[in-house]
Amino acid sequence: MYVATLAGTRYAFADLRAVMAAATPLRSGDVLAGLAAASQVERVAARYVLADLPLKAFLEEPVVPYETDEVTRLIVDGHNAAAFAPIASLTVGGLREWLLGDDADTPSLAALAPGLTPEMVAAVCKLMRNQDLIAVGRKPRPISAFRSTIGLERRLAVRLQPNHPTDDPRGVLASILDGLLLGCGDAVIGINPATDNLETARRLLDLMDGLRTRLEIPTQTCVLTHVTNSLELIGAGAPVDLAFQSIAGTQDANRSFGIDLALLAEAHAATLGQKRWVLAPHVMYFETGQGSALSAGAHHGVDQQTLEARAYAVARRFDPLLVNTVVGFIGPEYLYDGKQIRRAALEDHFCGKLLGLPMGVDVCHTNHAEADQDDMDDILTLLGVAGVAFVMGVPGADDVMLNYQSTSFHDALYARQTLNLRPAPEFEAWLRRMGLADDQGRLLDPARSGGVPRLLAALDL
Amino acid sequence: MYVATLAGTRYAFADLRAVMAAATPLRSGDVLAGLAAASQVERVAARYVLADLPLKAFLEEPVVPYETDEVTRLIVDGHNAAAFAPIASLTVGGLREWLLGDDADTPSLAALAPGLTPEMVAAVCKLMRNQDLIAVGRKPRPISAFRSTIGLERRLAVRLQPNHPTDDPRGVLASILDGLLLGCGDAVIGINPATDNLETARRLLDLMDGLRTRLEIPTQTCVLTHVTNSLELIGAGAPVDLAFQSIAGTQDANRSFGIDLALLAEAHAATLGQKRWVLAPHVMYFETGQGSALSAGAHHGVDQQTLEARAYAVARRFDPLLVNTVVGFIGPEYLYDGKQIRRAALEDHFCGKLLGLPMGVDVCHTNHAEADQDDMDDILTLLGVAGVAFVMGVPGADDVMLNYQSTSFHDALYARQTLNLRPAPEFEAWLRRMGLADDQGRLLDPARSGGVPRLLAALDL
Amino acid sequence: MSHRAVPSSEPDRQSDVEGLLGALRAATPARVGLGRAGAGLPTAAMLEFQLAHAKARDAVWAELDTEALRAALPGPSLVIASAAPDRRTFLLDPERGRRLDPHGAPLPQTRADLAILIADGLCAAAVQAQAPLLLRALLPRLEGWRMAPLVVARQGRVALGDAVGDALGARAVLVLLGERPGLSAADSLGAYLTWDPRPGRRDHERNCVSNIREPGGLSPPQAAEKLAWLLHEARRLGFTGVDLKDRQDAAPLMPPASPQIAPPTPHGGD
Amino acid sequence: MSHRAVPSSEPDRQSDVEGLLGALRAATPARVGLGRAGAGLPTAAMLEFQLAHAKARDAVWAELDTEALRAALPGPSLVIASAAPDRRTFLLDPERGRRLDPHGAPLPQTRADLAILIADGLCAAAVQAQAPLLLRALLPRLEGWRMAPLVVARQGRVALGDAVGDALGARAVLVLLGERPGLSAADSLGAYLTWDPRPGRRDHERNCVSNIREPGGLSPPQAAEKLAWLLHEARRLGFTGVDLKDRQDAAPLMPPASPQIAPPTPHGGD
Ligand code: B12
Ligand code: B12
Repeated sequence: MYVATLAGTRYAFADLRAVMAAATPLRSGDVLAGLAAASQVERVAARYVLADLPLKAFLEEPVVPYETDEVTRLIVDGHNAAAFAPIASLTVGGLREWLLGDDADTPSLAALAPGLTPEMVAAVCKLMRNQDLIAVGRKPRPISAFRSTIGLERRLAVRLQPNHPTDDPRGVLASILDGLLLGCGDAVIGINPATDNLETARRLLDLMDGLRTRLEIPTQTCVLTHVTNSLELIGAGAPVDLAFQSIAGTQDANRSFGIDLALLAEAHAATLGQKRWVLAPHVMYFETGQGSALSAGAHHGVDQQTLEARAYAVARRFDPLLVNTVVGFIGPEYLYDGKQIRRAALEDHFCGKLLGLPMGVDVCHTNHAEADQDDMDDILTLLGVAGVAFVMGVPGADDVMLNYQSTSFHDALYARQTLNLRPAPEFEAWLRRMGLADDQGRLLDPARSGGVPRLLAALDL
Repeated sequence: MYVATLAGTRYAFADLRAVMAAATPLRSGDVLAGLAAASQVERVAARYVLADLPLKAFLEEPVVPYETDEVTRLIVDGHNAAAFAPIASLTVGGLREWLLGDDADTPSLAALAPGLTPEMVAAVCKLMRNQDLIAVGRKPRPISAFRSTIGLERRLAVRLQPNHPTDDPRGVLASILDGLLLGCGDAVIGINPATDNLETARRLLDLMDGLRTRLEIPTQTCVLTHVTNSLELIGAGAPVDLAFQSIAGTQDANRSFGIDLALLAEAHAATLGQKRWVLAPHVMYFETGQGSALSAGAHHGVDQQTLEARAYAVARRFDPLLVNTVVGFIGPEYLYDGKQIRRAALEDHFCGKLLGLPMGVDVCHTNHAEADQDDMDDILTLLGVAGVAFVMGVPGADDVMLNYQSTSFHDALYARQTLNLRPAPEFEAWLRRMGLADDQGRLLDPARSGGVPRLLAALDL
Repeated sequence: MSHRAVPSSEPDRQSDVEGLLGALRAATPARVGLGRAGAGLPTAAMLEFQLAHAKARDAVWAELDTEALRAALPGPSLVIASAAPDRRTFLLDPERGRRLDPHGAPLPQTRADLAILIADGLCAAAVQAQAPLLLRALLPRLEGWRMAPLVVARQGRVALGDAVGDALGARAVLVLLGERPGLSAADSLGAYLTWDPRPGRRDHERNCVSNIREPGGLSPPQAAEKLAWLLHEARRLGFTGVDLKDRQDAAPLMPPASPQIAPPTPHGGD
Repeated sequence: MSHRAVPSSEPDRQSDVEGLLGALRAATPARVGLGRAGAGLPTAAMLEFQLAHAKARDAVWAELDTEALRAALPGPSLVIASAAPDRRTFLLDPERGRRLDPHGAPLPQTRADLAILIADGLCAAAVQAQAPLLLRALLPRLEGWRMAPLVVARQGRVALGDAVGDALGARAVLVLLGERPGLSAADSLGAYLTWDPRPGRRDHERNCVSNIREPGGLSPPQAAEKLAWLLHEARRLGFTGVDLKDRQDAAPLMPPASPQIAPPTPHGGD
């Protein structure tokens, strides 16, 4: 039982889960789950409780039972006490102040990451204002690499997302070329296949691998199909750079995705076995997003932001190249409007970065949410300031297969130009070689610069 | 009559005012005035009309009658046809593209400003996404100066706002010192007096001037009292650096503020006559904010964003040092929530900058609006990216006299650190001299650096 | 735009490039080749997007015309409702769209092989347009299957099929419902297949065929073919879900590194 | 915070500084001297702010207890309502708060010198707390003024006084109402004085005395003094507004450049 008394009124919270949930900024998913604070004053009361809570409490009281949840076991058993030692005496409120202070810099945060559990990070996140999430979120710089390097300072990479409603290769190719001409694709060229068909996935992999090798693009490609499909495809000798999987923060939620840690480990090993990387063996691509556990009825009374942070514990176990929170993807039942999506985007980025992950954000919304492109512009800009590792690039921001709006190639260009961010270094050099960008990394008008003819020539088009 | 047909449905707008109002992103003030589009599709239809409208139309059809409104006369008679010439053949949609393009750079936009009317700027603003408002808003760099220089690139100045509910000099002084220690006050040290009492205003002016001269702070001070009071104070020999006034976009709205252009001209001349400036004769400080005309029942069927832009025409007539849109100040009846305040902040900054003004924004909200500090953090960050000239600094963001929340000294520090922005150059040098900042302009811990003792010593405290 | 501010690029090269890319562009509804104004979208492209967004939002809120739908269906049907009384509740509390209206009449026991639930989901227009076409193509391929009466539901989610299939006593349930509307496809149908339906089934225990629409997506006949394949496989294996892999296609692998000569996918493109 | 992460500064200097600034800080309710964590607020200060914000928001929505208020007033009163039926309408459509409830009983003609309207404005608690105190101090100073009955209004704005004064046939109207609640002052009263009130009056035709509260603001007796001065001036001049300047105070000018020895303002501070 946790209690705070504010101005004479007593606020009691049954357990740590209740404190965490009540301390969270208002969002529809927690209301739906019956976990949200009943009033704003109660929310602040929960934050008072949280602020005074020693970080150690999270090691003692897991929010999901150790016995029945393998994600909890991963978190508890994997906790690095030595890394935790420097902050072991702090409260959550104290950790907030330490993170904001000058002692918390890129190297010290990298050293700290293994000592932080997702719950600690989620807790301190709830005490952070948006400006804190930005100020602290930009300090850690987890770096990963495959054929390009992700997460470097003053860089912003882009996943090129050339989805097509029937997986038509020509249609996919059109989108890929469009993205390349606009300087996108350095994080990954990654297709969500419309169908679950294995042959189709194979064809798309071959298409992308052919294009990549022929144009010598320093990037990686991926078909975002279920991890069991990727295993089959690897078995069949398809060119699988990265294994993709959606993951969540509880064992049950992962089961509803048809996965568990053992399966992920198997996929990880199989993809490593491909030895297709050039720079470093980061072969996993994970996607997450607040609300997926509740959506699967597998949230165990834990608020969605905390569960999201737990998904990152799953991710970091497998040294991913990319972790992408698809933040407004599901709909208004979890994040109601632009404000809630924006907050969640900053939270997820912050938590992932603190936990040591190369964090990207799919800045997006659906047509049943109360959000629009102005919201997306704002979120993208804020994340750019916060040092997000990568974002999505979808032609014209309109995903014609997944039916939602993400960021476009243009948006990425806006963010790079406005915030003075550059593509991944290997990719930037390639853009220059292809005549698509000048020596300052500025994108050229491809029609004028000869970039398009060069690109098409290389493709025999 | 303006018409657009979208997917078979015909949308008609009675006049230019109606097109402008319907094209505006949703906001409560336009709904209140009965001017907002009835549906989002109708809103987009109005934007189609606007996009194809030649800019010249705004010279031919004033939104408020020329005969009865001196602000319209100021706009029409003051229009510079030569400056307008380069864009004279464009539509509003074409102007948008031109502004986004590379030809629109800092010098060309400075040259263009006198050729733009507020209505043109308001119209193109309505076609701009938030990212456009940021990308274009950061290009113009109108610069003004008095004892410090406002509006330079990579600088962010702060108005130090040390208000007190009874104008107690010790209380005001406490807030001023707090702000100086946190590096604020380079735009102006400006007090809103609680009362309208002339003696009190005089005392506050003397207090600030004494402090400024004793500490040799390269800044200017102001009591934000009615312009008629400032005239009396000047007459009585009080140290009036700047004349302040709230202004609006129609003659009637200004009348409800107790002013007209002649009165402003009188105040301008009288304040210039003081010859108190060191760098340049910019002696006016204006405040504005969407909704004030409607609030005074003086909006003439024009939407609030267009009227706000018209207020800038009033401002630029008098070469102001500072123009500050107090964007969420009045309440939810004009800007309902964080989203509407954010949009308005970006709009006002964009319009003011394009019209050639040194634009600051009071990023703020009241307790009856649906907004919180997270919204303020986001707006501040976005405006910082957009190159806002100055923001407010209120102790702890809580104005204890005006009863609203603005940005704090801390917020300004956050923005400067995160976005790598520095104070006004003269003030930055002073901070260094006082031991409050180091050579890189980084604020020092004043207790450790000796800055506080030095400050207090200079004050004989 | 009648007056463009941005000068267009040199006409010769430009037209070359346009020609080369044109063919590819025709192969996708995606918003490719939009040009740019600075880093931003040209005004026309931006307005098109905004219009599409306004319409897609309206599509979410449109109500299902159950009588028109039933009239178009190739067979008799029952109408039911979920536990979500209205659209707003449906959107904010998905769980209610997964349960039967507690006040509704009970469904008949059928011991059928297959029940088919047709629900509005997130887009009534999609169901209205695609479901009859799909069923006309599908039912003939299910010769020998004992079919429950078609069920039409308002405010229904995928998992409502579990309750419906269970109540009807069917061995499998196929749910056809409107996918959330996108900007370019505000009429796209999703089909979800669940073996042995009963409340509590998880999504990994289903199979899905998505993006069913004509034109621009998987055409209803193509979708019917795929669904028939999955249904027969499910009956053979006795389960659906991640372990039932879609291997419907036996076409040869595409030669790698030759993207330009990629054949159309088995189910077409356009 | 029980465990602070940020080491505090060297104790000796720190205490010096604290001592020096302490006196100044005591003179203002403003949030000065908060310290910092990086560029951010320390956690405790941030939470205090959030709590104050939550409470101020609640204060906006609190309803006026008209009976309790009337019982505390120094005189008989009438209760009326504006044309805003509820708080939400009042907040989103201020014009309604400026008009009389069209269904209300008509107000009596009085030919009084002064009518006083007491309305909730944006903060019912402020009116409840300060208005009785203010009136007790003010009325004795208005000897010889013919007073209309006090009027208490729900959902009232400043300009409602124009309609009330006009209906009562009063030569002037004084409106006392709750200023919008701030974080540190959620009980602050505003007083607005209008000569010759009638619908259509503009704000530049009024005078205002603000921030009336005890403690922390202008105390009700001080405010009463100022209002009495303004009222007498208004009667003498025959108008209110920007041309009626507040010169109530005849204290000598403060010597410039000596901020530390500034005397308290005439109306006090604390
Ligand atoms: C929203 C969505 C999700 C959400 C679902 C949560 C939710 N509450 O809606 C999340 C993000 C959790 C999700 C996850 C996955 N999804 Co999904 N999803 C969609 C999407 C974009 C919209 C679905 C929709 O509108 N449904 C209609 C509404 C009314 O249904 P609902 O009852 O509200 O929601 C249910 C369905 O959406 C269903 N569902 C969602 N995805 C999937 C995937 C499969 C294989 C199944 C059986 C069911 C299913 O789960 C929801 C809860 O019961 C579609 C794309 C499209 N154009 O339809 C892809 C889509 C259906 N998903 C797809 C895939 C591959 C997945 C994953 C397997 C990805 C992965 N590798 O892990 C996972 C796991 C799904 C699972 N087994 O639980 C594919 C299916 C391909 C295929 N033909 O099999 C699609 C078509 C997109 C794609 N091509 O990549 N998804
Ligand atoms: C909101 C506000 C405004 C808004 C009013 C619009 C609106 N719809 O609310 C705007 C931004 C337009 C405004 C403008 C000005 N204001 Co003002 N305003 C306030 C504020 C912050 C809150 C008022 C409040 O809560 N009212 C209660 C609600 C319920 O009333 P309402 O009917 O909804 O709104 C009316 C009043 O607010 C009134 N009003 C607002 N300001 C003023 C100023 C004067 C002198 C008068 C007579 C009336 C008045 O106008 C509104 C519409 O009728 C107060 C500070 C405070 N602590 O109260 C300062 C305050 C009242 N304003 C002040 C001043 C000086 C001004 C200006 C004269 C500034 C200038 N130099 O131009 C202008 C002009 C006012 C005018 N003559 O029209 C001073 C008054 C000092 C004094 N004792 O005379 C105050 C106390 C703040 C300050 N110390 O600077 N203001």
